[in-house]
Amino acid sequence: MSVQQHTATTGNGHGHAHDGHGHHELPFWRKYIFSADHKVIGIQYGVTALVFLFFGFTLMMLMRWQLAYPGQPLPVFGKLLGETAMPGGVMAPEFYNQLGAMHGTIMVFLGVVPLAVGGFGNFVVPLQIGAPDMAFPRLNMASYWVFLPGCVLMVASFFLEGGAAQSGWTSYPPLSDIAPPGQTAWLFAMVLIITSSLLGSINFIVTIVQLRAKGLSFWRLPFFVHAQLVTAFLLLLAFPPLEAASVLQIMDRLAHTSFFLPSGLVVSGEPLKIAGGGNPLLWQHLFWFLAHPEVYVLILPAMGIVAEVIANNTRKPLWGYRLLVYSVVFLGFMSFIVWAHHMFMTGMGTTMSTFFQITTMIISIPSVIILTCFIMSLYGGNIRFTTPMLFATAFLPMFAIGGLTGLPLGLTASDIYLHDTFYVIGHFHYVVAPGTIFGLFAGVYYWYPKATGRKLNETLGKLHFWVSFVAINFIFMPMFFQGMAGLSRRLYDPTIYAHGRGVQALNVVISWGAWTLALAQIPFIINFFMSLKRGARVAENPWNATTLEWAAPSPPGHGNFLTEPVVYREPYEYSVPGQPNDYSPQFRAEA
Amino acid sequence: MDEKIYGWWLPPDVSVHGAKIDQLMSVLHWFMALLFIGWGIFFLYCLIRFRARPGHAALYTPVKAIATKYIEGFVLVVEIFLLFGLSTPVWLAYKNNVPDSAKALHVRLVAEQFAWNFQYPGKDGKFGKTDASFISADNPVGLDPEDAAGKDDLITVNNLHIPVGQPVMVDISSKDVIHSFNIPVLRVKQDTIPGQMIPVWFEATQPGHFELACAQLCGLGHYRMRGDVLIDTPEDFAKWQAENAPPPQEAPAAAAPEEKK
Amino acid sequence: MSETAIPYMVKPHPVTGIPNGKLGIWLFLASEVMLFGALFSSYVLIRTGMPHWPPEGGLSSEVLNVPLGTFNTAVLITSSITMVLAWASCKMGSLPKFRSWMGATVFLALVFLVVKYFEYSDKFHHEHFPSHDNFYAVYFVLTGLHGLHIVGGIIVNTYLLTAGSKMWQTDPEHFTNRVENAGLYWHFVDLVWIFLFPSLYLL
Amino acid sequence: MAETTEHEDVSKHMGKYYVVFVALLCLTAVTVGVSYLHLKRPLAITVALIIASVKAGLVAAVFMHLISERKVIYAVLILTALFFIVLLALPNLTTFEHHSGMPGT
Repeated sequence: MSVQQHTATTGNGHGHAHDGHGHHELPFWRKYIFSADHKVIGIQYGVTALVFLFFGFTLMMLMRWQLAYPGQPLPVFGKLLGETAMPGGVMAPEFYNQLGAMHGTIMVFLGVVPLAVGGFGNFVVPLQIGAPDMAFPRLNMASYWVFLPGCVLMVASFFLEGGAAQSGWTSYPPLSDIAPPGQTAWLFAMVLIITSSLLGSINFIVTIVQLRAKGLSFWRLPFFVHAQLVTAFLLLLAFPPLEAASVLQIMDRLAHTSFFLPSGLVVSGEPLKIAGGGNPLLWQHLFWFLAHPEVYVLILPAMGIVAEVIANNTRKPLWGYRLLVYSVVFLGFMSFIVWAHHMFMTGMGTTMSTFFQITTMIISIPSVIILTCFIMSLYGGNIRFTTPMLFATAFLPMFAIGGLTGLPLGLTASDIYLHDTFYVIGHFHYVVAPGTIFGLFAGVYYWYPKATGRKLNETLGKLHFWVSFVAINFIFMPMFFQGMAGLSRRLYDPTIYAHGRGVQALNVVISWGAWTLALAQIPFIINFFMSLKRGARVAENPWNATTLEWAAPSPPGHGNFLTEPVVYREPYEYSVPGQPNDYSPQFRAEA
Repeated sequence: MDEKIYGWWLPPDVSVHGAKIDQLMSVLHWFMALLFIGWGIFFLYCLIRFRARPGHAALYTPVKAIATKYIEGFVLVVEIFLLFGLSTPVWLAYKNNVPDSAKALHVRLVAEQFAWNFQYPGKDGKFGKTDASFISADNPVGLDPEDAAGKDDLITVNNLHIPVGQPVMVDISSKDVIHSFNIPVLRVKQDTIPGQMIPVWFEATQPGHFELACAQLCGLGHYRMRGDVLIDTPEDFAKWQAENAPPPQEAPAAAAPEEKK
Repeated sequence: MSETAIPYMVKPHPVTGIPNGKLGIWLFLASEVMLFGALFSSYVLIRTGMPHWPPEGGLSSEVLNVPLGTFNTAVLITSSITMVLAWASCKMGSLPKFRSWMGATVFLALVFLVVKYFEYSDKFHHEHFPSHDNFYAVYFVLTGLHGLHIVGGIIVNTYLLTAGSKMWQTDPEHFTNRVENAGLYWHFVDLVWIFLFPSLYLL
Repeated sequence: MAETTEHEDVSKHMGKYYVVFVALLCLTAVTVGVSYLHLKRPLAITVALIIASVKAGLVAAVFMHLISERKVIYAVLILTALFFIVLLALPNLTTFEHHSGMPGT
């Protein structure tokens, strides 16, 4: 629990120089299943997360049928899901709410964060800082093996009586306190996932602080590492309050305490037999204390990836590298004191709402600076439009839309109208779907050669990108109009309302956009598996990049580097005048 | 209900305070569009002008971009203006300049899964005492049968009648979970928090038949937690109140002082 | 075994001046601060929202057993100093002394749990379960979670006392670091109790 | 802890550890004693928290060696302390204003 079990070294324990590759072959289960190697764990996290991203996406596609064609039976699949969930092939409202809650939870906690932090963080960070592994390899393994049962429990909760959690991914009490047992499973799964994240974040911080290669000072770190460091601090300090809140909600549900339940509740005509005296808003404070920094946990690693890909494909140093670093640090810091803008409509007093409104506006400034730095990095470049670069480029306008539409939501007066409408859905999906997930796809295409020694197919990659890019905008852009029309979120049947009927045509557009987006993932899946065997073989540095991970073999063996890497210069020395190549890697001694 | 008034943008505004919110929304969206289009043009220019091609090379030295500082400065100034010039004053005015309580129509709302229960004070202008222990199928707000002030109280379900031109103050609460009281055309939204009574106010400017929606997930019936908002002329409203007033009864006990948070 | 050699597992990093484990344990304690911080925050929020604390009237010190709580505070403080002495014995190169002090620490931790058991069973005997009211809910959650931390400490310390102490023969410095880290955790558990005791029992 | 001459170092500190131990026991007695005076709530809370903070400070500074720790650990703890204060203050301030400052209640 407290003392890390880190008998990492062979008997003598003090070794600095690593002695190349393993002398003894480990048995299969130690090498690929219960492995302590950061690369294997990174890939385990990455693949698990990709599976959950597609699973969470599938849940959403089911919901989109109900939204586009409310009350009509879903062809083929409707029958398969059983009579409780879809009586006569028509979705039940309870099932719709389960899908909604689980879509949010799975995408955020089982998809994006594990891919961005567990996957890319684990695989890339030690390589980029020239470390042989993470600081605590066994702790790293433990982190994954705590995470996975959490995921299994989360998904298995669909089979409980009453189904999975159905109180939204935010699980606001009292609704969640009185919900069916699926909610308890949700809470226990969250405790496991949070614990796993905490173990991971400790590992990341120690690794980045202690294990950097010789010459790799903080101002020589790739931007991705800076982003991961800030992310790790967010996870470390913001997650425990949600763990505490989960414990309190578990107590409310199992021990019948009243932390979130006030006195005098009457549920379906029956007075609730509880002591009362609690406060439902307490949960919201603790939840959003995590969940707002969580937004930056999602976006910062993606920004890091985009920075790497942009520098590599514009063949010039990142514009304003230090400014970028200051911005992410400031962003991380501020993200702790803006959370209550999610609670403007709970009857907050004017002083506190004004305070949170001001901090919310302040936090938009570093985002503007980051975007400016990225776009100025394009200026004067020699831009290669490889597949990772296409995804990274698309990240910029998508993130811009997501950021701009945050303005009306962060301002209290306009939030009165837009709060909890589809405008909110559009806003944060622009940040996390075509924003973060595109950034993560850029990472998959960019580092796949490092992980497998083979490149992904560019034609399939470009097909994947273009169809996804067009489809995803057909999904999220109409949501702003639905939100402006006043349509509430989380409605099983929006056509109940006159203003919902006014924008129902858009729901059909959105749903078809979603299904097209699903089709667009087929080339990616084919590409991902086919390239394992058939992709073009690559050497250490297929992208002519400058950062340390490209000094290791592709794929890197145990211990990562053949010789201990030494760093000689800044991370993005591209197109240095007077050099024969347009890239001067950090690890090359000659200028 | 007139369906044609609902399109792909803001529905009509029939409230006194809503115009300022709409103005803020319009300024905001023009600003956002301007910024995005200007930024997008520069973005596309960069992508085309600096694409890789034979004979083209990247610039190592960073460009001195004074313009970006001006643009960032401009964004900052506009944000400060939006914050302190538009949003905060509108919010503070709405939250603090509550209309004179004596002139307003007072209504209480007790939300439940999945209905809106309104309590009108009736002729005496006093709400009858309520308590959770009295709640039953035909007493949805838990009106104390012993309380004289409650004898003339009018209870409606999913039906909010209000007059034009008179401020309405609704004290909202919930008996089970969190709901959110949302009338798009009146630009009103307020979460109903169980255990708390939170006041909201609005004043309608024209009569009509509109909708009340629940904006916060409250369970499987969240989607159908719909109410009708009927804005009447003052005369029609008075008539409605008179017609629906409960029949007078003997009032046995004196009214206990009202409990307020 | 062919696990990779990680630098600074035992020797301190030349710049930060500490080995990996020590930074790791402090980061872990930082997250623990936020965990208990959230619980304390909830306690304040719930308590200030209630007209009376405890809700049934009276004083916390009349509801909870102050002598037992005081005794337990003294037990934990004593276990902290025995932990320090266990670590100091390692530093001074004496495994037998380490064994006795660490044994004392584990013993005192068990005493704490036994006293806690009597307190709990007394409450349960009077039908004062967490569901009784929010006073008991807060009391049981905060002390329960703290108790779980004590259990965790007992497991770690027992490991260091028994199987873990084999490392003394091969790598005494590494072993001493582990004892130090376990000690940091143990003092933190003591420190949490130092705040829990007055806020639950006395105020 | 310096690597060299560590034996002397530790034995020199032993006296300090015992002094702190006794001080902690005394402060525990004081805080329990004060609680029997039944001071007014705000005063009682202030006194109890001050004593608890002094005790916690002693444990952290001497037993956990925070008094002579490395910069990187100070940095982590300052950051944590800051967010700890935020976590304690903002939800309670918001709730307090919510209950006291609403117009019309």
